Amino acid sequence: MRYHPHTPDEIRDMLAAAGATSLDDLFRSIPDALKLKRPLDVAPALDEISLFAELRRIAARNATEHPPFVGAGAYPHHVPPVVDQLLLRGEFFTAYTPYQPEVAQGTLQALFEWQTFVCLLTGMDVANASMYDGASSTAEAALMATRATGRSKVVVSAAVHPEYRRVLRTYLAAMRDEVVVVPYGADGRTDLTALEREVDGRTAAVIIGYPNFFGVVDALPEAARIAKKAGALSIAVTSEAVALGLLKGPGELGADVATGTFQSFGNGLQYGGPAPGFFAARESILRQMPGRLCGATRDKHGRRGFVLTLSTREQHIRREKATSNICTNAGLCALASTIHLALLGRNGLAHLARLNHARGRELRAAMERAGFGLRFSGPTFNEMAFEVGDAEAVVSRLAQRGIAAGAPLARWYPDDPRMKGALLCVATELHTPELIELFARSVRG
Amino acid sequence: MRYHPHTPDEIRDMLAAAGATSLDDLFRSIPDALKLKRPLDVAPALDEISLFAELRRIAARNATEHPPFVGAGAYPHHVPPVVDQLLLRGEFFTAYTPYQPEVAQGTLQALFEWQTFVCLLTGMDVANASMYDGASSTAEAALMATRATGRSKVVVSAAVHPEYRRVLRTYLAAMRDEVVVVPYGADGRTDLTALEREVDGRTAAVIIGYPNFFGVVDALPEAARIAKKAGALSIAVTSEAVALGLLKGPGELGADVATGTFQSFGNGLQYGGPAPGFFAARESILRQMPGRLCGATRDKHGRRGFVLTLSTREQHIRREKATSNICTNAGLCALASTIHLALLGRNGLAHLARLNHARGRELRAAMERAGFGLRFSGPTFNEMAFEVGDAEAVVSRLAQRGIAAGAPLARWYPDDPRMKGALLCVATELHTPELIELFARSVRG
Amino acid sequence: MANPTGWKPSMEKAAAAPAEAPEVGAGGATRGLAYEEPLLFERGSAGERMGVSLPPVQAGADLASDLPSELLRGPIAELPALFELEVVRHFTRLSAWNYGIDTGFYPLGSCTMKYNPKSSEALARLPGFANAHPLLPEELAQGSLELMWKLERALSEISGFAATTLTPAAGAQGELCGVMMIRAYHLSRGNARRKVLIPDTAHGTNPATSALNGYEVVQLASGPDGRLHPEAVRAAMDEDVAAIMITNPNTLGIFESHIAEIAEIVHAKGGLVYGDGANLNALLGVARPGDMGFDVMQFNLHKTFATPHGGGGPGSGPVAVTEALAPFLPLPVVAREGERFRLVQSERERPQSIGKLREFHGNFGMFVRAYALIREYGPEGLRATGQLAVLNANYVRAKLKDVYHLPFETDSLHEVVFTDKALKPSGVTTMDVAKRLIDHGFHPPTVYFPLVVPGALMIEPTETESKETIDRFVTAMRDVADQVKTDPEGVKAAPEKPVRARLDETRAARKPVLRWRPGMKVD
Amino acid sequence: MANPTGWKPSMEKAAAAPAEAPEVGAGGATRGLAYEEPLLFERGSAGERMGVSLPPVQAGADLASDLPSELLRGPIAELPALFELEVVRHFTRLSAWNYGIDTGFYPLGSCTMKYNPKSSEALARLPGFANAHPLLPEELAQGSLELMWKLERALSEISGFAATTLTPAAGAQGELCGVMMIRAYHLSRGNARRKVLIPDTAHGTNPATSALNGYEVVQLASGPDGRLHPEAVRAAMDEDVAAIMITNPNTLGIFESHIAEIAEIVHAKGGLVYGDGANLNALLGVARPGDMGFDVMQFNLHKTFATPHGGGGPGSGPVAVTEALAPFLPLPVVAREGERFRLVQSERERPQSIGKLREFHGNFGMFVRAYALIREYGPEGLRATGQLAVLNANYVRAKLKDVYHLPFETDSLHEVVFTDKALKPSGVTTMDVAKRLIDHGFHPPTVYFPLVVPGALMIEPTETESKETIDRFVTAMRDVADQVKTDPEGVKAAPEKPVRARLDETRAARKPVLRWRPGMKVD
Ligand SMILES: Cc1ncc(COP(=O)(O)O)c(C=O)c1O
Ligand SMILES: Cc1ncc(COP(=O)(O)O)c(C=O)c1O
Repeated sequence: MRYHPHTPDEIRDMLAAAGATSLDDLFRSIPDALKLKRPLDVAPALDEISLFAELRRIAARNATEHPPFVGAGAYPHHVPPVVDQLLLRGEFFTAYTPYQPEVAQGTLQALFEWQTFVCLLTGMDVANASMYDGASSTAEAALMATRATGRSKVVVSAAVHPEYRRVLRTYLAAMRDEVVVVPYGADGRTDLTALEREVDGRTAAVIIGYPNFFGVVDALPEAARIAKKAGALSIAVTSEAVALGLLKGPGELGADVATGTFQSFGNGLQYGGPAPGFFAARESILRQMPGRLCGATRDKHGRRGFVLTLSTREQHIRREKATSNICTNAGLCALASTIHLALLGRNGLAHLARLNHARGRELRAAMERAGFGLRFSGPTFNEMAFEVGDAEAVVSRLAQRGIAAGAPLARWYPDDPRMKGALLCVATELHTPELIELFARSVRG
Repeated sequence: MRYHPHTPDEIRDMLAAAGATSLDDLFRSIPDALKLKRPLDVAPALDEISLFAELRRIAARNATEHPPFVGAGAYPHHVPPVVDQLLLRGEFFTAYTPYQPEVAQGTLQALFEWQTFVCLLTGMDVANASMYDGASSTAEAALMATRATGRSKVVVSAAVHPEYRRVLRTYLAAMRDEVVVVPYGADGRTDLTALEREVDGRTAAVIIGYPNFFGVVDALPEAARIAKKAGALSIAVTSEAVALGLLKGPGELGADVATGTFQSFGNGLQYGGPAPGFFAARESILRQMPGRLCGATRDKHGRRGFVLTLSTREQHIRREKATSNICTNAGLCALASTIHLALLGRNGLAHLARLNHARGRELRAAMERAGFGLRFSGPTFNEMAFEVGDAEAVVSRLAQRGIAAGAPLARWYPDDPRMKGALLCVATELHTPELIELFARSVRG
Repeated sequence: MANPTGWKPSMEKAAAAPAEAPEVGAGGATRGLAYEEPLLFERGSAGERMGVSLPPVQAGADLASDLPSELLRGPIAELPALFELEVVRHFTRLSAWNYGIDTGFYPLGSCTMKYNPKSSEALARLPGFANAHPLLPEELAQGSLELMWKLERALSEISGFAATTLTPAAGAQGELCGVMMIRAYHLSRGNARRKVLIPDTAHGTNPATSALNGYEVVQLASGPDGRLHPEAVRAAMDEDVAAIMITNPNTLGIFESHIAEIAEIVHAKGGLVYGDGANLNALLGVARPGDMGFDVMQFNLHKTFATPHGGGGPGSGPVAVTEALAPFLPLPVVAREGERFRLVQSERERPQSIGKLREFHGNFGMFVRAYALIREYGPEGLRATGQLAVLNANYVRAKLKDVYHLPFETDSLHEVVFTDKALKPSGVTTMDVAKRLIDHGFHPPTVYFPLVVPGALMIEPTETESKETIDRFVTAMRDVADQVKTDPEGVKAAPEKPVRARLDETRAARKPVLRWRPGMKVD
Repeated sequence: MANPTGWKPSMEKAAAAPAEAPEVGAGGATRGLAYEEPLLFERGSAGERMGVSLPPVQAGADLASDLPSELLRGPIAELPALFELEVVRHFTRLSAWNYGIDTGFYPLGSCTMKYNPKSSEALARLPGFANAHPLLPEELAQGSLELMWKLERALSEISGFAATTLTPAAGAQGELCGVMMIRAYHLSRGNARRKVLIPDTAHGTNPATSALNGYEVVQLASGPDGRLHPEAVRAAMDEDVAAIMITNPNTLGIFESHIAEIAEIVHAKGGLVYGDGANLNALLGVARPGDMGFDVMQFNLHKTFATPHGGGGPGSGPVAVTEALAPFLPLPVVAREGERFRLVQSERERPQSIGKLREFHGNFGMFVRAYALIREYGPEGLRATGQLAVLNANYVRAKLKDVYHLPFETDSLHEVVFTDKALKPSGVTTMDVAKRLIDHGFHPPTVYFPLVVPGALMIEPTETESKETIDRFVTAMRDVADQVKTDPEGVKAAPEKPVRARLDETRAARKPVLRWRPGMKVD
């Protein structure tokens, strides 16, 4: 066993030192009745060569030749190989939460850089060291809002990612907090009149997508104003963070909290996880924030260094009074994003965002040439819904060619007749103009 | 340009500091007539995404789905992923020859470990820090022998890898040294009577394969004895070093020099290179050896450390009187082998060698079941020649199925009628019994 | 380069100082070259520099035309402009300031810091896994689904439960999921109940999780043997108690041997028993929570099944349940139909489900690694894992109990907890011992947890550490204990070798500096 | 663990010493944790431990039966028995003792230590490239052949020659190949000739290569301007001279501006002009050896085209030639027939070929990386490479020439050579300066080469280094020069920061210990 160092002799010596007569004897504190009397019924051990053969077989059952034209919360982007080669450095890869800062300055400085990137892109004052994903981050933001405001009503736009809203409902269920959904208009943006109507003195938070689930750049400034007027917190949700290279940060537009995922930076699709959820907010909310925070300080020689700080908010100190129960977060994924963002930098991020926007426009043009119009009239970044007739049929037809066509919106909006033929598609730097043209034509069939 | 840091402003400032008016001005020492007046006629620049698309397209024109059944000097083996992940550590990967030992102890200790592995496997006293490959290492050994003995005749067995012999001829051509080839017998071993006849007082070296090109374990002890009797050096050549996990080291069998490649350890096939050539010899020949040597010493605090040593043999000091012109060697490939050998260790190497031998026997049994006998009667390790009728036809037929069937020996021995139907095939830990069975049946067709 | 990290260039002075070989610790720790490294934002140029190579943007892609100009932003001024090599050096140098499992022994109690196999990294990067979009049409994602289904089955068998969900992102979310299911279960029978019982040895996530579910936490005191006793439970148990959360073995590394009786007591009053599976490593192949009376349990896949979580994550916290709780499992659920697999996504098919916890299906990348490990180990390997983890802990215990105070004589399983009681006279604390271990070349154990043990030093070696390594660690622990006698100040001055000496945590909390800003100061 | 590395455990002593922040160099160098690490052979257990996972050997595979028992060996006793994590830690710790381009600035003159792109590593590992057997049937290896053919074409264009062979393993084998072709050329015209002319600035491989071909080496003195002058060549040139070997720019970083006239002189007497292309980086896209009168030239692909050669290799040394020499190219040669490619392997097709230099077709793994780089750069990128490499060298020169002695005022191209002449009074040598640079955080330049310059310090920054980095290096060089005045002993005591202080090279050579043996001693 290449992972088990113990030789029979060592086991004998160690047992003797421990005063045990056998390995089984070490478990004498377990009542015999509770012990397993048979080998586990799992598949027999595989050597490395057979293991690779078996997992290659399984992986080959996934079709991933072409970049998918579906985004809907997970975005196909190019990850420069340098990201992974740095990420795999054992000192980063096999360290855990930096409880001992003197031997974790690498992790800590990188987390401090992550927090800064999140703040700069979202236009917020503070950000934490990462969350599980965009959905749970958003749910935690809503919980935080109810704590901070002492109110229990959460108003969320129907144009916020439906799976995020499902998670929100799951998280809030126990607290008997009330979730109210406001509709979207023909432009795919949140219906502001409806929002205005719903937001009241009992409202803790207003949640809006930016860009929203339809890829539409929603009316964040207006929503934030409505929330502020009612003394509620406004929460902006972003799953395609590349958009923040072109669009102002939620903080600049009045939002109090920004949540979502940085999966688009340095983290592959991996069938949906892991990826780094982010959580950013205004300074005023700092002490209500969930999750870990990395802060700067000095060592005894006066040299700058970093530590985890303000942990009195956290479960390991505050227990049932903690701001959240989160412990392990998405550190390594956050590091991958940090490395990718460092490579992109000021110029690369702006370029990447412009490129994605341009590819979105090419997709739109190609689809229009193929006879498919937009489902919503609102402004979009790199993702948009098209009117394709029978969306599910299109998806199955393209699947036969190994292409992931898009997300049929009717799956999430079964009761909205407008969604019947709506197919949500994305185009990024991975979708060349040729590929986009080909795709549009195949949709026509 | 992600690899060029210079901004226009920096270029301006640096030019000013250097007292140049423009980038072109920096080249004023080049006569105008010698300058290139047009852009280079190479393909236009590609961004990383397009670059990957283009190289993927090219790589896809190679068929590498199945492990090849051809060895003949390059052996398909499993390289545990851990080897590559350690090899890629920048501190190893991007350091060069350890000219400054205080900042190269990592490289130096690893080289010292490599030299030790080579000595332990070959049974020799000393080994150098690596050579280009097995063929040039063997040629350098022959040159060394002529220097050491002051004789000019090199006797080589026809069962030594034919490409090695071609390289030997190329290297010796200039020195007007004489190369004499002695035949092999029906057992695939060197014809000892013929060898005895050829080796005389003018003979500098006797070169023999171990195992030889036919996969046959040749008569090394006898050949070494014949050489010694004539005062010549015996050189044993090994290209499938895994065999040394089961067969005694050439040094234990009387050879004076051992050369070949450790490609089988930690180095993939890569269409034939790079891979680490090795060069080992008896202590007495030390100062005649080509290539770099790493030795142990102490630092000023008495701590053990390592340095490059005995460099008075080398070209950068001795110039035209050097033992060789080699400078850059195969350091990184030697490190890969060192890591793989460390993982294998005493038990793993013995196991791997037994496994390869067993797979060879399975191949032989399967081929016999399919009606194909052995071309040679001599003992083999994991590679052997089969009598298949029209070898070239078999190769083309299996190529159509994307399988590399083996090496038709007639390509290298056109004048030996026995070779007409001989197909040289290998089986390693990568060739499962099922795959072997399938192969044998496809050969039958 | 400016001097943001606050070091004082002083080459002449120091060079003049007498050179001598640095001390070397029992773990081989010495000193060598390291590099000060500014923040990314303190680096780079003002110019066009860029560390990526991207396709050009087609000319005439005029943005204003279709995006509201008031929402557009230009390049973000505070972002650095770096080129690739600069970034490579930055992170290469930063990484050297870290200590990971690949660097050395990492006995961080309760965190099961075992070796993370490198093979798993190659496997998780197979294009079929790495590039699969979570919304791939099912016929194009059969590989992902097959792997998830098989992992679920394996985890159910290993834990002794009927079904498992892979969805939760980490142990704490697994707890959240489990308690939500408990709540849903009670609700389905008319009443969610009000309280959750939690022993004082429990990890902070247990009470925090209960609170998140609106439950009042009732803390139970462990007995003098470090175990939870039936009496304590009986006394606290009533019809208003939804569940008890038990970690077994508990955070003292002690097996809760009364678990069966405790489960009976709780079940008798209609309560459920939640198992915090963070310490499952101790039981692999030896005993199964599902056979002990637990109704639901979370795995910490990233610990027990060795998936990498550098810097604090990602984790993966699958939850296993009994038949009775299966209907409440979160979505999605992987269903098998012959050789085909599909994802059950909708409440219509699973009306009692607590719903969704993640935007997609869980941390699939971790599933690949955990499944690979289970396949390589097989039944014998899994059992050996539990046995050797427990052997290592007991060996450490035997070798140190004469110099460090052992608060509980009770048998240990996978980890052992000592305290600094014996050192108290010298004024040296657990924290000092931890820091001094760094100078010896070891990562410190978990300190000051569990809270019930004052000055706790919690040591979990895991099965992937050799006797030689543990012997060196033991030597270091004993050296430190000796030094406490001869030179307590030396111990309090530790660590001496890392790029940073002891850091001022109070200062960090007093004036929080949580992000870089132009001209950032730390004082 | 025993104490093979000779360090003295001394925790108490050192810990008691007053703690102070270590000096920090201009390159950010400070001190941090490092780890002593024994040799692999001094590690591991006596038992069955193994760091690999292999299929079992079918029972009943009775060896003796078909292998001569006198040739069989059992497990090799001196080999260590390690498990995977032990090996990972060993090499992770060893690597930390190294300095690479990824660590920092590496101005090792003549070695062109530029950034090795990480993308190239991913590309070289594409299964189609990595797993291709060199004897694959040609129809299964069209990808490899297409890439080789295209790289050959690109290299021929970049160097200005008619044809290129990719076969040679490194620069020195490229030289060997080139001189062999020269010899074959002369032989084909009846007489191999006896001598090769080589300027005194040449790299050692030039004379060594000539000798390997049986040529007598005639060394030519360079002029006071560091250039080879036509008169010197004219004086030495006769019908017995087979060739002249010229490095252009030469190892002083100076362009041999008389090259055209020199070529004429040599050609007039029937000789050929060999170009050592190790310094081609200076000329990329700006000038081409093929346009200057060279007949043959080797590339150092691993330098100019950034292929990794950690620890000393592998290299790749393609050779480009004029039409006249093309028939003599070594085998194999890649031939294109429409969209199909094939390998010409036999002398029957190329009767004048010098034959084979490698067992197979060259270092293909390096070809992939070099080709990728050429494709990413394109014409502009290649030209910028040459320009910026030269800009960086000239900037260093301008910033240091007032404190370090510049032996030649002549223009520099890609590298600049200083000497320690100005430091002589203090007794500080080039070697001391080099070692002191380590404490500042930089890899030393090439020292004591070229031999014509006493105490040479040869600095080649390459184009992948930024102005900030070079400015820090300049600061370090100037600091050292200052320290030489104030504290020469401090400079001679360097380096202080690495895991090892200055090593005793004489001891190593006097009593060579070149491998581990049980009980190995170093004294
Ligand atoms: C006993 C125990 N329970 C729960 C947890 C929480 O698990 P996670 O960090 O994966 O959320 C931990 C991890 O620290 C733990 O040690
Ligand atoms: C000028 C010069 N020529 C030739 C060589 C030899 O090249 P290689 O080391 O690749 O054999 C070198 C490399 O050090 C060199 O600098």
